[in-house]
Amino acid sequence: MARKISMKQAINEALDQEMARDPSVICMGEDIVGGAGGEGERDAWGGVLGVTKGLYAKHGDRLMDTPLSESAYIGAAIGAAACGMRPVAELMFIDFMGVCFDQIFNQAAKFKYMFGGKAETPVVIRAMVGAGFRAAAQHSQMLTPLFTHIPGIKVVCPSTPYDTKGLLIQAIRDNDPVIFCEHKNLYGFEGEVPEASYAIPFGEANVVRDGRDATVVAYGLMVHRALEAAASLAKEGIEIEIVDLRTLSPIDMDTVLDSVTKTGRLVCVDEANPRCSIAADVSAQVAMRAFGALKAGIEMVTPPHVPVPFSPPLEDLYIPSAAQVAAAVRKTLKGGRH
Amino acid sequence: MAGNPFPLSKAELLKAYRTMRTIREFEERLHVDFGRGDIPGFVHLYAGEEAAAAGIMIHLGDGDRIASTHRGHGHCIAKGVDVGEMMLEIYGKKGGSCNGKGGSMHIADLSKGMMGANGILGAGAPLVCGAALAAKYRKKGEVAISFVGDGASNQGTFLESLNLAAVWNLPAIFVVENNGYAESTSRDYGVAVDSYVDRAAGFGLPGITVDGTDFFAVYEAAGEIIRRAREGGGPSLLECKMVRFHGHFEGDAQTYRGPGELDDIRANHDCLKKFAAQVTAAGVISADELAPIDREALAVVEDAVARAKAAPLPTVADLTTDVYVSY
Amino acid sequence: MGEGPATIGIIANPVSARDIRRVVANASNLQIADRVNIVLRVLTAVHSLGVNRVLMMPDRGGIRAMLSRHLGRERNLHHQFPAVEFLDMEPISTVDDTFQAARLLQASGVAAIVVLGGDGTHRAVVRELMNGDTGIPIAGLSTGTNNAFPEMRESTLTGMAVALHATGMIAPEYALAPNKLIEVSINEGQRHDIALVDAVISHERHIGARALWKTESLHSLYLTFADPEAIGLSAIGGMLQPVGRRDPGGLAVHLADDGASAGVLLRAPIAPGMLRDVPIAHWEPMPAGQAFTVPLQGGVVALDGEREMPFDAGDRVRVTLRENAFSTVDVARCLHTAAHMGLLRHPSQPHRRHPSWQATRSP
Amino acid sequence: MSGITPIVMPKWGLSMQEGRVVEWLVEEGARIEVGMAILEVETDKIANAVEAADAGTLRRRVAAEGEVLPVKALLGVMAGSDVSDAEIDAYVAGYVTPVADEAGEEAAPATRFIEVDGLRIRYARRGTAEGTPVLLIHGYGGDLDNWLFNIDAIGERLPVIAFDLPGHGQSSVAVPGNDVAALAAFTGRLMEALEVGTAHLVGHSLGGAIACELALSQPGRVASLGLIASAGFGDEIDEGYTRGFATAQSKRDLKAVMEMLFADPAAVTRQMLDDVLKYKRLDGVGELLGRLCDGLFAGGRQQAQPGLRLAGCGKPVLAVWGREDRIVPAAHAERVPRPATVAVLDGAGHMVQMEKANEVNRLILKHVAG
Repeated sequence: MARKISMKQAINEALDQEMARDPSVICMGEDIVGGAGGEGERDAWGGVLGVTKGLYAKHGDRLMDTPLSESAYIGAAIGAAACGMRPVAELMFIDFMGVCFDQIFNQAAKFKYMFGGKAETPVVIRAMVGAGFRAAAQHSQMLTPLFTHIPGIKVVCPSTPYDTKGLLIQAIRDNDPVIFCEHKNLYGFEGEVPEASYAIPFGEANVVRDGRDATVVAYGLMVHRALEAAASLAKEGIEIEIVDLRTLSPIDMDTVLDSVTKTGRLVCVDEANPRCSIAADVSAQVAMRAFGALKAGIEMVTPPHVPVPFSPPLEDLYIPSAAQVAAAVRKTLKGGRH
Repeated sequence: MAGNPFPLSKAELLKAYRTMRTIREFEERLHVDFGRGDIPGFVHLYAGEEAAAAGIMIHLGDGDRIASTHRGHGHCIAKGVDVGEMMLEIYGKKGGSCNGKGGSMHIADLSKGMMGANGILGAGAPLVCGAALAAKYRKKGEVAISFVGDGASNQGTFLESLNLAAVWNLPAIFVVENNGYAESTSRDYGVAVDSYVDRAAGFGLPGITVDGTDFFAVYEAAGEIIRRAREGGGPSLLECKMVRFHGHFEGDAQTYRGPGELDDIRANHDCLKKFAAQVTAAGVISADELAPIDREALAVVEDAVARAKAAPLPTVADLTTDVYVSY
Repeated sequence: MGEGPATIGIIANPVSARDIRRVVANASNLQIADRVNIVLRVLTAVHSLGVNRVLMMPDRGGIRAMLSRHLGRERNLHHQFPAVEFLDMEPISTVDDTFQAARLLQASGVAAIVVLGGDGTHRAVVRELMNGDTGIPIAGLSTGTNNAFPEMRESTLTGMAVALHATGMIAPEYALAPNKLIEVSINEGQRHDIALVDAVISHERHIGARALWKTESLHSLYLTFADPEAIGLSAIGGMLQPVGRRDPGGLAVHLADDGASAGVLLRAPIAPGMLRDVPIAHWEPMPAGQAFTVPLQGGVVALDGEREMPFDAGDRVRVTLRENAFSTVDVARCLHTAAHMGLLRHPSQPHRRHPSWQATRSP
Repeated sequence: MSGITPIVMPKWGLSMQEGRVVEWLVEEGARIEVGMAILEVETDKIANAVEAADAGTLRRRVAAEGEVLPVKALLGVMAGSDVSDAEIDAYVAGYVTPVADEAGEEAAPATRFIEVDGLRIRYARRGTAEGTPVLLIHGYGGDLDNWLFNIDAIGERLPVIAFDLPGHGQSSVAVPGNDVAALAAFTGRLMEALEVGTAHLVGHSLGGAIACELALSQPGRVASLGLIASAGFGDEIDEGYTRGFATAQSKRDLKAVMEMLFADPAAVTRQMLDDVLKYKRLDGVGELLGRLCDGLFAGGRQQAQPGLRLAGCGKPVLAVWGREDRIVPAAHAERVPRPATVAVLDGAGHMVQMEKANEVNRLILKHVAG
């Protein structure tokens, strides 16, 4: 009990338990085992950051290394899903989505609707998201809004090891295609995770902190930035309520609206670029559906609308900080109609 | 005439003919109805190419999967998708194969192993790798076949899939339906090496080129390729050289064709005529035995059209079903 | 010849070596790019030795398109080639293309036809040439599955030999060699065809994917020559009783229904990558001009490896060997003659990198 | 510093590490009697009043409202009028929150596991070393944390054992049967495994019915019965709760169900919901609760009423209800066979042991003291 593991271990455990539970679960991706075809160690890598390390020993050929061929293997995962398997494909970095996007948004996302409800595509595509790794513009993006724009795809971005395990298990059991976004800066983040298997339903935001003064909506790493901001704001007597969206499609607007109705103020924090972002989407929904409850203008905290820069000081400036979140909260508290 | 020289029984030959004739009647009727403005959207007709669909699909069961192209009606019919439901779908009606949500370019019936016509050229190849992977795990000897046109064979998805199928030794088969034109662009312009067998060879896959207008040539080559895949021999490619009776899509005036080309195609390269000539010449089936099939195929299509025209349209209630809807 | 521009024809089959034997027996596939390279080497060779015009069969199989692109590039690089003209015909991607091309080349009076293909392609060219009776020789390059008829040779050398003949540098009596063929006639010429290497009678009665590779269906073989070094069904004869390409007469081999009734069980390389035990009943010489009647009630005649002529019970199938039926360029003899006569020696001309050769009549 | 009595942050339950001072309920200078609510403290699980253990005068509020402080931190000072303000200042200044003491207590894990009949059962032992132990049995869907306000208070006098029933809390997701008799038999075997001969059984809701059944079937194991909002005294039970608890998937649905447990719905905190959801999401729990619900409460009726057979069992019986119990009606208190001590407490619902922890603890301690 009260066992603490990292988010990385939580992913590994979720995959392990689901593969043990359901023989139709298979994993594929570039180097998810590592060392295929070489003369050295098999399971040499277990994924580029070692997330799947050790699973090969337990589940053997149900983990398949793929050629560097994202269109083909992501498409193959989708095709296998349409034929009764539950594949979990790892795309390494979400930035690589560009080369296999057709398979995701024209194929996986559409099958169920386009075929009149007669097809299911229970595929999970895991990908690392987020900046902070000094990995520059093509390995650091938070592309979640690209996927939330597309009906038929579910999009998940957890912030804790507990949520990660439960949401990944749900993603595997879910009959829709799921883009599972893993923030690479949270891989080492530890938290209490039950050893037993459990699923967290999609579309249920998590209120991670109660507060009366303002609502901060965030997901992924930004939840932690919001918590940091909350600690400093509390010293000023400002209590913010933090809503961790957890799943971006489906999105739990009810919890957001309940909170805004209580606090009257909203700050949306998003690591995605601001245009048409999750923050913009939530802001629009709240403005539309809870305008009467708002006591001040909505604030958004996002990176600037630029690619992720490489140089460390620039990248640090790019990622929304706790100070920016706190400043936005103070701003919304100063403004207002009441 | 003593005996049947073909590797199929008379009943199988009649079935193959019925399949091809049904496709032909279906497509020719769509050609007319589309011209009259009865059908919404785009349709791409398979007429002229029937021997490939029939010659390949006759080897398959419902557990074998196929992924089709935008020109998918023939594949659907040959794979056993209900003609009436297909017509409803093409007319955008309730009760269609996809309840009116897919249309001509997206007819699918997974219960028949038909993974969908596809509006994205070359998209079926990776899906078929997945279907073949699933078949490999199931260990029931099932295969999966990707159909692709000569144009879409230039897509990266197709080429990547040849590689993936080869390295995973999948029971996957790639059929290139080479009708000579990618939309209006000749393969001479758009394909650097106009040989799909060569492309397969580049990935270490065996490939065969057959006359796609000859049912028996397709039948035999496909039979060997499919048997090989079922027994663990891995992927292969089959190029069917064929002809397209109609334009890329309905409404295409086909001004890119040479003079007399279409007349020659219809006169000398009609796979149904060839089939009929072969089986009657061999004395296995008489013209009198084929005629009722022609009438029945026509009747089936006419009935499907009548039902499709009379069927109700989807309603607003159907707009938001069959997909999860967030907020 | 020798007066005016020397012209040759090329028929390059884009779909030879594409049949079902790729799948059943790991047969090779010669890629279009390689076929185009072979043609380019022939073009280079014939141009170097004075041929400045080449007529080519157009195709819809990729050779014309790629060759045109490559010639454009080569010209950009200032490499020298003869004028290449594609015949005025609309290719339809069947054997009819080869027939039509051979007909047009014959009419245009080319000095020789270089053929890229296997036994089947060469058969088609010769069949058409037989109709015209112009005596135009062919020079074969192996790009097929079974290549018993065309020799395995570097195409540059074949091109040189063709040019030596076409420009008249070597006279026909030295440059050309006579060849045998087998005539097949059904119902006294009602249907008629030829084979360059083998006419094989099979119990199968449909054409299907054309290639013949199932030995259990074989009934009998009629061979113009039987070379133990050859691949294909003629290898059965080659392993029983070799008969040379230039030897008089051919060989008829009759197969037994099964191993039990066979006099001999012969293991032979009947296709690339495929050795089979063939039950042999008996074999006999096939003198020229003597018709053999096929004693089978219904089947198919495969000509040079491909099922071509189905026949029913009651059809009368007769097979006859003909000698001196058509000419081929004898590449080995041409090159040896050129060496012996010093035909390729010339005075040093440092200011001209590509001497244009004047045709020189050979002794 | 004679005459100075500290008021400290209480430790409610096994996992409490800190609490937030919500509101002072007594002015400085006011006279305080034993049992009087002095201030309200909120943990991440629940809010409750800190009651006076001793009588005296509140001389100093040390903790400010809203302040978050660790367990045993100084909240206030009681003293007689003979103690000067300077002495109190010095006391406050010199007070050190006893972390060392806590560390010693935490050195042993708060809970342990034991395997019984192939099931892994979580339990906690607290309290004194000597005396007849008190065995706390929670109800349907609950776990040992249901006793968080009771376990340490009872432990002041006697050894206490609390456990998670099979299929509950962190015990194995499996049950020995879907009826009261099977659960009672299992509880008996658990006592044997824990080497507990005879115990005072204190059961809440379903746990009460289990205790009754055990007292009837294995009277030797039972010293006395403490029955809190107990099942087993009639067939009424709120099916909206029993079924709703089994089926609720979302926090929203669960909140509505959980609020039925308390007289004051505000007692249901976010953390409480999160904890219950964590349990309910474990693979198999939803189905298990459904089966248990079908077995125990088929047709929305309690299937076993062992309490009605207690007459003449010879065991001392204490029965406590919250008057606003919406799950098992407080009217069932009247059906408890006499002789018995019966109390119906105002301002409390089904979770009376949480909502009126101090009163319930006093009743239990008096009951077990005989």
